[in-house]
Amino acid sequence: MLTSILSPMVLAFLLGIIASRVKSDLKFPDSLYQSLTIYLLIAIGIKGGHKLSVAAFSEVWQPSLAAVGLCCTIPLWTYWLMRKAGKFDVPNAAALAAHYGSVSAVTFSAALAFHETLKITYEGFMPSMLAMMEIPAILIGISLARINAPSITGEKQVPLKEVARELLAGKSSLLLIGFLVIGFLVGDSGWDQVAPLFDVPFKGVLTLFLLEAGLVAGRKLSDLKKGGLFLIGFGILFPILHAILGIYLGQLAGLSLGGATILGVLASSASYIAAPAACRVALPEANPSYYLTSALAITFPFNIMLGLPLYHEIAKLIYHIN
Amino acid sequence: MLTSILSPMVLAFLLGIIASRVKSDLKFPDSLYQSLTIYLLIAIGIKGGHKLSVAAFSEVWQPSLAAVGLCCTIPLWTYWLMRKAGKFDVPNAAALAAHYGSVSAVTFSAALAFHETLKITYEGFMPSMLAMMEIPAILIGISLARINAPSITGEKQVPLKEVARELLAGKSSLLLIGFLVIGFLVGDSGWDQVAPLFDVPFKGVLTLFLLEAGLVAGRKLSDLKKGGLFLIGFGILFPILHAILGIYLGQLAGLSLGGATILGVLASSASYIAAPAACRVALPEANPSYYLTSALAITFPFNIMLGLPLYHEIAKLIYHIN
Amino acid sequence: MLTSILSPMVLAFLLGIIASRVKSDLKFPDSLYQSLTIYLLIAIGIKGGHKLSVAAFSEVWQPSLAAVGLCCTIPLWTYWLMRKAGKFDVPNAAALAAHYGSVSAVTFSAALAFHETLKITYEGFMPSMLAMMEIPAILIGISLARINAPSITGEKQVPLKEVARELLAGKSSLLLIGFLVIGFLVGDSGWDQVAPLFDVPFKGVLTLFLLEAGLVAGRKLSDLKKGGLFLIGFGILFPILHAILGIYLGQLAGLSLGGATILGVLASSASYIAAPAACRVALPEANPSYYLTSALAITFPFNIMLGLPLYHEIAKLIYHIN
Amino acid sequence: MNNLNLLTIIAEEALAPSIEKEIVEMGAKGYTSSAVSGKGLHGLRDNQWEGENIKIETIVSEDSCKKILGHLQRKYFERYAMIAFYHPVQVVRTDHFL
Amino acid sequence: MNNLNLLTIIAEEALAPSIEKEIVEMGAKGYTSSAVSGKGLHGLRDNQWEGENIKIETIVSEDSCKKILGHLQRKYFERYAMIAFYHPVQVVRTDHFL
Amino acid sequence: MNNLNLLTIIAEEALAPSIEKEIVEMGAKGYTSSAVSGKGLHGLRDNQWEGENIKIETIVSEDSCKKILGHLQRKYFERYAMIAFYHPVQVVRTDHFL
Ligand SMILES: Nc1ncnc2c1ncn2[C@@H]1O[C@H](COP(=O)(O)O)[C@@H](O)[C@H]1O
Ligand SMILES: Nc1ncnc2c1ncn2[C@@H]1O[C@H](COP(=O)(O)O)[C@@H](O)[C@H]1O
Ligand SMILES: Nc1ncnc2c1ncn2[C@@H]1O[C@H](COP(=O)(O)O)[C@@H](O)[C@H]1O
Ligand code: NA
Ligand code: NA
Ligand code: NA
Repeated sequence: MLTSILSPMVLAFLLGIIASRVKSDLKFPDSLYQSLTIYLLIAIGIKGGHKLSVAAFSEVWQPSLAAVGLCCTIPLWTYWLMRKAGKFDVPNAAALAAHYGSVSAVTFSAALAFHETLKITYEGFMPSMLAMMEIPAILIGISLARINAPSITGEKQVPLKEVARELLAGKSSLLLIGFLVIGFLVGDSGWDQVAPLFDVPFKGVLTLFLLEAGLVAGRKLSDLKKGGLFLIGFGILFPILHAILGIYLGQLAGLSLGGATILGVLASSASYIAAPAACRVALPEANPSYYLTSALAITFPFNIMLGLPLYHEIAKLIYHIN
Repeated sequence: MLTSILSPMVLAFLLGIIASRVKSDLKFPDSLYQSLTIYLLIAIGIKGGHKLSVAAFSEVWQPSLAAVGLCCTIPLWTYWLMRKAGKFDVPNAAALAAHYGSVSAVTFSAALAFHETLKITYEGFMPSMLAMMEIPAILIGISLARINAPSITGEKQVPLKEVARELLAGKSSLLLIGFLVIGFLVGDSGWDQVAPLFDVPFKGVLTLFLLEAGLVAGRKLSDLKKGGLFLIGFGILFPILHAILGIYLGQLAGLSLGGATILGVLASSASYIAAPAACRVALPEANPSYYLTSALAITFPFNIMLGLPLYHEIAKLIYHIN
Repeated sequence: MLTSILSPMVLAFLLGIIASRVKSDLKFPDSLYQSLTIYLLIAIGIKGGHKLSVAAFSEVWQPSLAAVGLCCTIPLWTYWLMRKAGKFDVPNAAALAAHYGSVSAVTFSAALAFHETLKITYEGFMPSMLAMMEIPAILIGISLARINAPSITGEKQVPLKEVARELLAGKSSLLLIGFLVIGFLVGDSGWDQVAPLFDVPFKGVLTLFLLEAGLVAGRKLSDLKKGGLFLIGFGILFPILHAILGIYLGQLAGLSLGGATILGVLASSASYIAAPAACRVALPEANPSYYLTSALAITFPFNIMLGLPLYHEIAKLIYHIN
Repeated sequence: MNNLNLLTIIAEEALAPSIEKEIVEMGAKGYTSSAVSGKGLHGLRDNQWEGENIKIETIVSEDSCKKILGHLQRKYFERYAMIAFYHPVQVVRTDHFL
Repeated sequence: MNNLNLLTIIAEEALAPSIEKEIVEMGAKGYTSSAVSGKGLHGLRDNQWEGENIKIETIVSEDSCKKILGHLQRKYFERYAMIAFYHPVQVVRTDHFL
Repeated sequence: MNNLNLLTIIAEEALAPSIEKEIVEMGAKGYTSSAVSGKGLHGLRDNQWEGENIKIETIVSEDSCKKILGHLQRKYFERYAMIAFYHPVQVVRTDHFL
């Protein structure tokens, strides 16, 4: 527990929140943020691909099914709940569904770091789960909006095929999938060439990125009231629910304790790179101070600070380990 | 001596000066400069905090007193001298006092590198001295201007409380202090996670930063005449004086030869990140081509090229070592 | 062969091409591109200088002659061929001569990586060849345009002396030559201080840079038709010719198999950092979609993917090794 | 005769590619773009997480100006963070823009 | 009736937060900011060491324009590196700016 | 009396140093520059490989404006990717610019 709170990443995130609360002039240049994002996606992808190359297909296909199953169903009930219980309008409910169905590469990285710190092993191919789970939910979320509010039409509406193309060609999935393949192909000698940049300093770069994430999350805190208690409750309870589901499915799919926990983290995490970008274009009617606030200022902090250790305990229960 | 002149950092700084003298189109993008600054401050802070966590309070409090004493008194006589001998007006004298009372994180880093190259040990908690010494002098300098030229009033004047808040929340002290705390808290396991990014390549990054510093210093050289001989003399003699004072106090405070030398370097160094930023806002009447030229184009080059070895020799005298 | 195609660098380049063909929104911030360029030039320079410091003058002077000879003659026959066979006008022929006479630091780096992967030794001072070969050809190319089209005159014309100064003071030669000298001076202790940044992660950074190169090359592909078949043929055959020449001269100059191959790569490579920048200013009449397309979208990809292994085989023939 | 306007469009950065394509189709001979941040009815847009803005400036004839504005209103205005404004300018080579 | 001006303020970048806050208080419905470098009576401002400038553009009514300019003059002009200028512009949705 | 124009020059970024030097020599009291990308008769200029553009804005008297434009036309226009345009602006301290 403490080990995860007192990790440099979490503390850097907290410092970022503090900085923005005390109105610090600390600001990451846009291009640094973009560069760090590119780095993280490449690093996750190439390492995952390298690990995947040494994994047997038999180990991978079941977890993959579980992952796809999760990211295709989560948006459905999320949308339903948002409409019914949350009283959100169609675009906002759909945007939230897209965000929570998709995944957060940074939360994922924090989960890997968490497990490595606790010396808990996990399947090396988990990054491919991350890659698989990113896009489907976003497409489902946007489709839900199209089906339930077909009002806007004609040239105004971005065709779904176009949205799909943009998502697949989008920065995050392109780098993630592209470098999964590269990591898969280059073998050990290739991996050794890039590891000094993409593996060794990874946790340090993640710390830097979380500082920036904290800066933005801190500013979003003031939007919390707009979202209201419901959003806060949702942003904490739903991730827990999804995590339990993910861990359980992970066990069914034959993942190790670590792997299942990480699948749970993926299920519980909400996207804030791919999904917001897609929603701004395809669902402009949705209000960022709902989906971004809940994803970045509620779910993300909860997951990396309390979620990780909590899900780990839950996993131990499910795996009957104490 | 030669080892310090022929260090990659110093040579990169010289190359930067040459580049700007030959009107090279070499320019660091703003965001690279900002990213390097963020990196250096975090790296200094987190390593210092980590070292501090293994130091006993008994070793730290006396040097801390010395450090605070230095940065609170230096601006006083600097201001006095600038007014009397330098014939500077109030704002410019105050700005110079703020700059020379405060400290330079880069000169500090160069001093650490210098000592490590010579295999001279120093107290690991010195970065906390750097953090303590940054802000007080700037506040004192600005207050001096307020007291001695209360002319500007009303909404025009930024309230001193606000200035203090902005300085504490300011990028450099926030990162320095924040990561001192983080480094203090994370322990060895946390440190090992970030060391590959924030410790291992540190000297290389410093080399890069000094190249950029040289580019700017080279351009400021042409402003030297504006400053005149007095400024040049002041920019060299005062740092030496402050260094001797710092080393001497360091010895009294029980620091090792290396630690005392570094305290001397801190005393002699002039700020060119926090102080100029603060003065531009709170002392706009002060002319940058005085304070920035002397800090960046006179004192800084002198310190990293000749100052370090000189102060080291002085320290050996004071410590009766030959 | 496969080892070179399946290297992370080449695959990243291919991914970049794919990304731009599928209209991905992946874009490197300008400042990241500039920062990577600065990094590569410094890294190549300082390492080369360090190696040079341990080399005997007797080994270096003959290869140097060969290098200078190559980069001074290549532009002559390139210009001639472009005018006669290519039917290009004076400015475009001159620009192509400048680009193919000069060298590509990135192709050079890929060649080093290629040899290290195959565990083939090469002379450590090769980067000094790179530095020597960059500028002369550009000056010759521009002079050819001046001589053969003296039309534009008066203040409109940038004086050749000015062009030369700008090239020497230009980012790439200044960093390359400057850090060659620095690397030469700092000795082992200095080198050890910067190696963790400028040597260890080098191949990873190169991978990143090639991803960006692929993004641009992919966009240029659509300009290929403008260039036409002639340009494609030229962009592949001429480099091969130059490579053979370079390898042969390298052998005469007493270089090892690896060194000669790298000299061949230098001869065959076309500049796309220094030369385009110079031509935009000094030869604005030349059309970038000729010189940049052939250098970046034809010759560069050919060299790093097929050229390197091909030149290696050719070298083995010339050196009677099988 | 032919008056030229400098038409400025400030919009959600993600729209840049399509807007740039469309204004050229509608007669603009060129455009100049730069990344900006800002604040408006859609709130603060000053970081990459929430998205920033693109500023697209194009010198066009009055007709093209009207045409482009009409198109922008139909396609984007009511849905996206976006504004547009224009004013007449004197240029050096009028034909360059027509 | 209501003419709109595009008011442009170029100032020491450190002043951005306060200026942006104040112009909104004085009636601006929004603004657009970008980092610029420049040269003027206070000398060259083109690097982060000596500080660069922020360019703040806001479309405002003539009254707000006057009000903001008056405020800037009182609070900043004589002390800081700063200029301001304005000219009338045609906008698409006037109400967006009032 | 003295009308002031805002003269905007958009050109190949490599020309920035010389243009900035020259406009000051021709009477401009200052200028503001920013990096931009764009498209025009010379094609797309939106990446560092092919080069991008600089946008130089200067507030000058009508005479200086004419003088600068004449110079730019003679020295650069026919050879470089470049445009220039201007329009009158109201400023706060006229003398600041003369
Ligand atoms: N009154 C204004 N003056 C200048 N820029 C504005 C103004 N209102 C909006 N903007 C810009 O247009 C973008 C979108 O505006 P809005 O749709 O009102 O949020 C904002 O982020 C600003 O960059
Ligand atoms: N005549 C001018 N034209 C355009 N921008 C100017 C002009 N004068 C000053 N500036 C800008 O305003 C900033 C501050 O001006 P100053 O207070 O004169 O130093 C400068 O750094 C420039 O960015
Ligand atoms: N009609 C236009 N409107 C706005 N900017 C333009 C226009 N035409 C050209 N430009 C800008 O001026 C640069 C050079 O123009 P050109 O010489 O036509 O290629 C382009 O890259 C654009 O940034
Ligand atoms: Na999820
Ligand atoms: Na000091
Ligand atoms: Na060549």
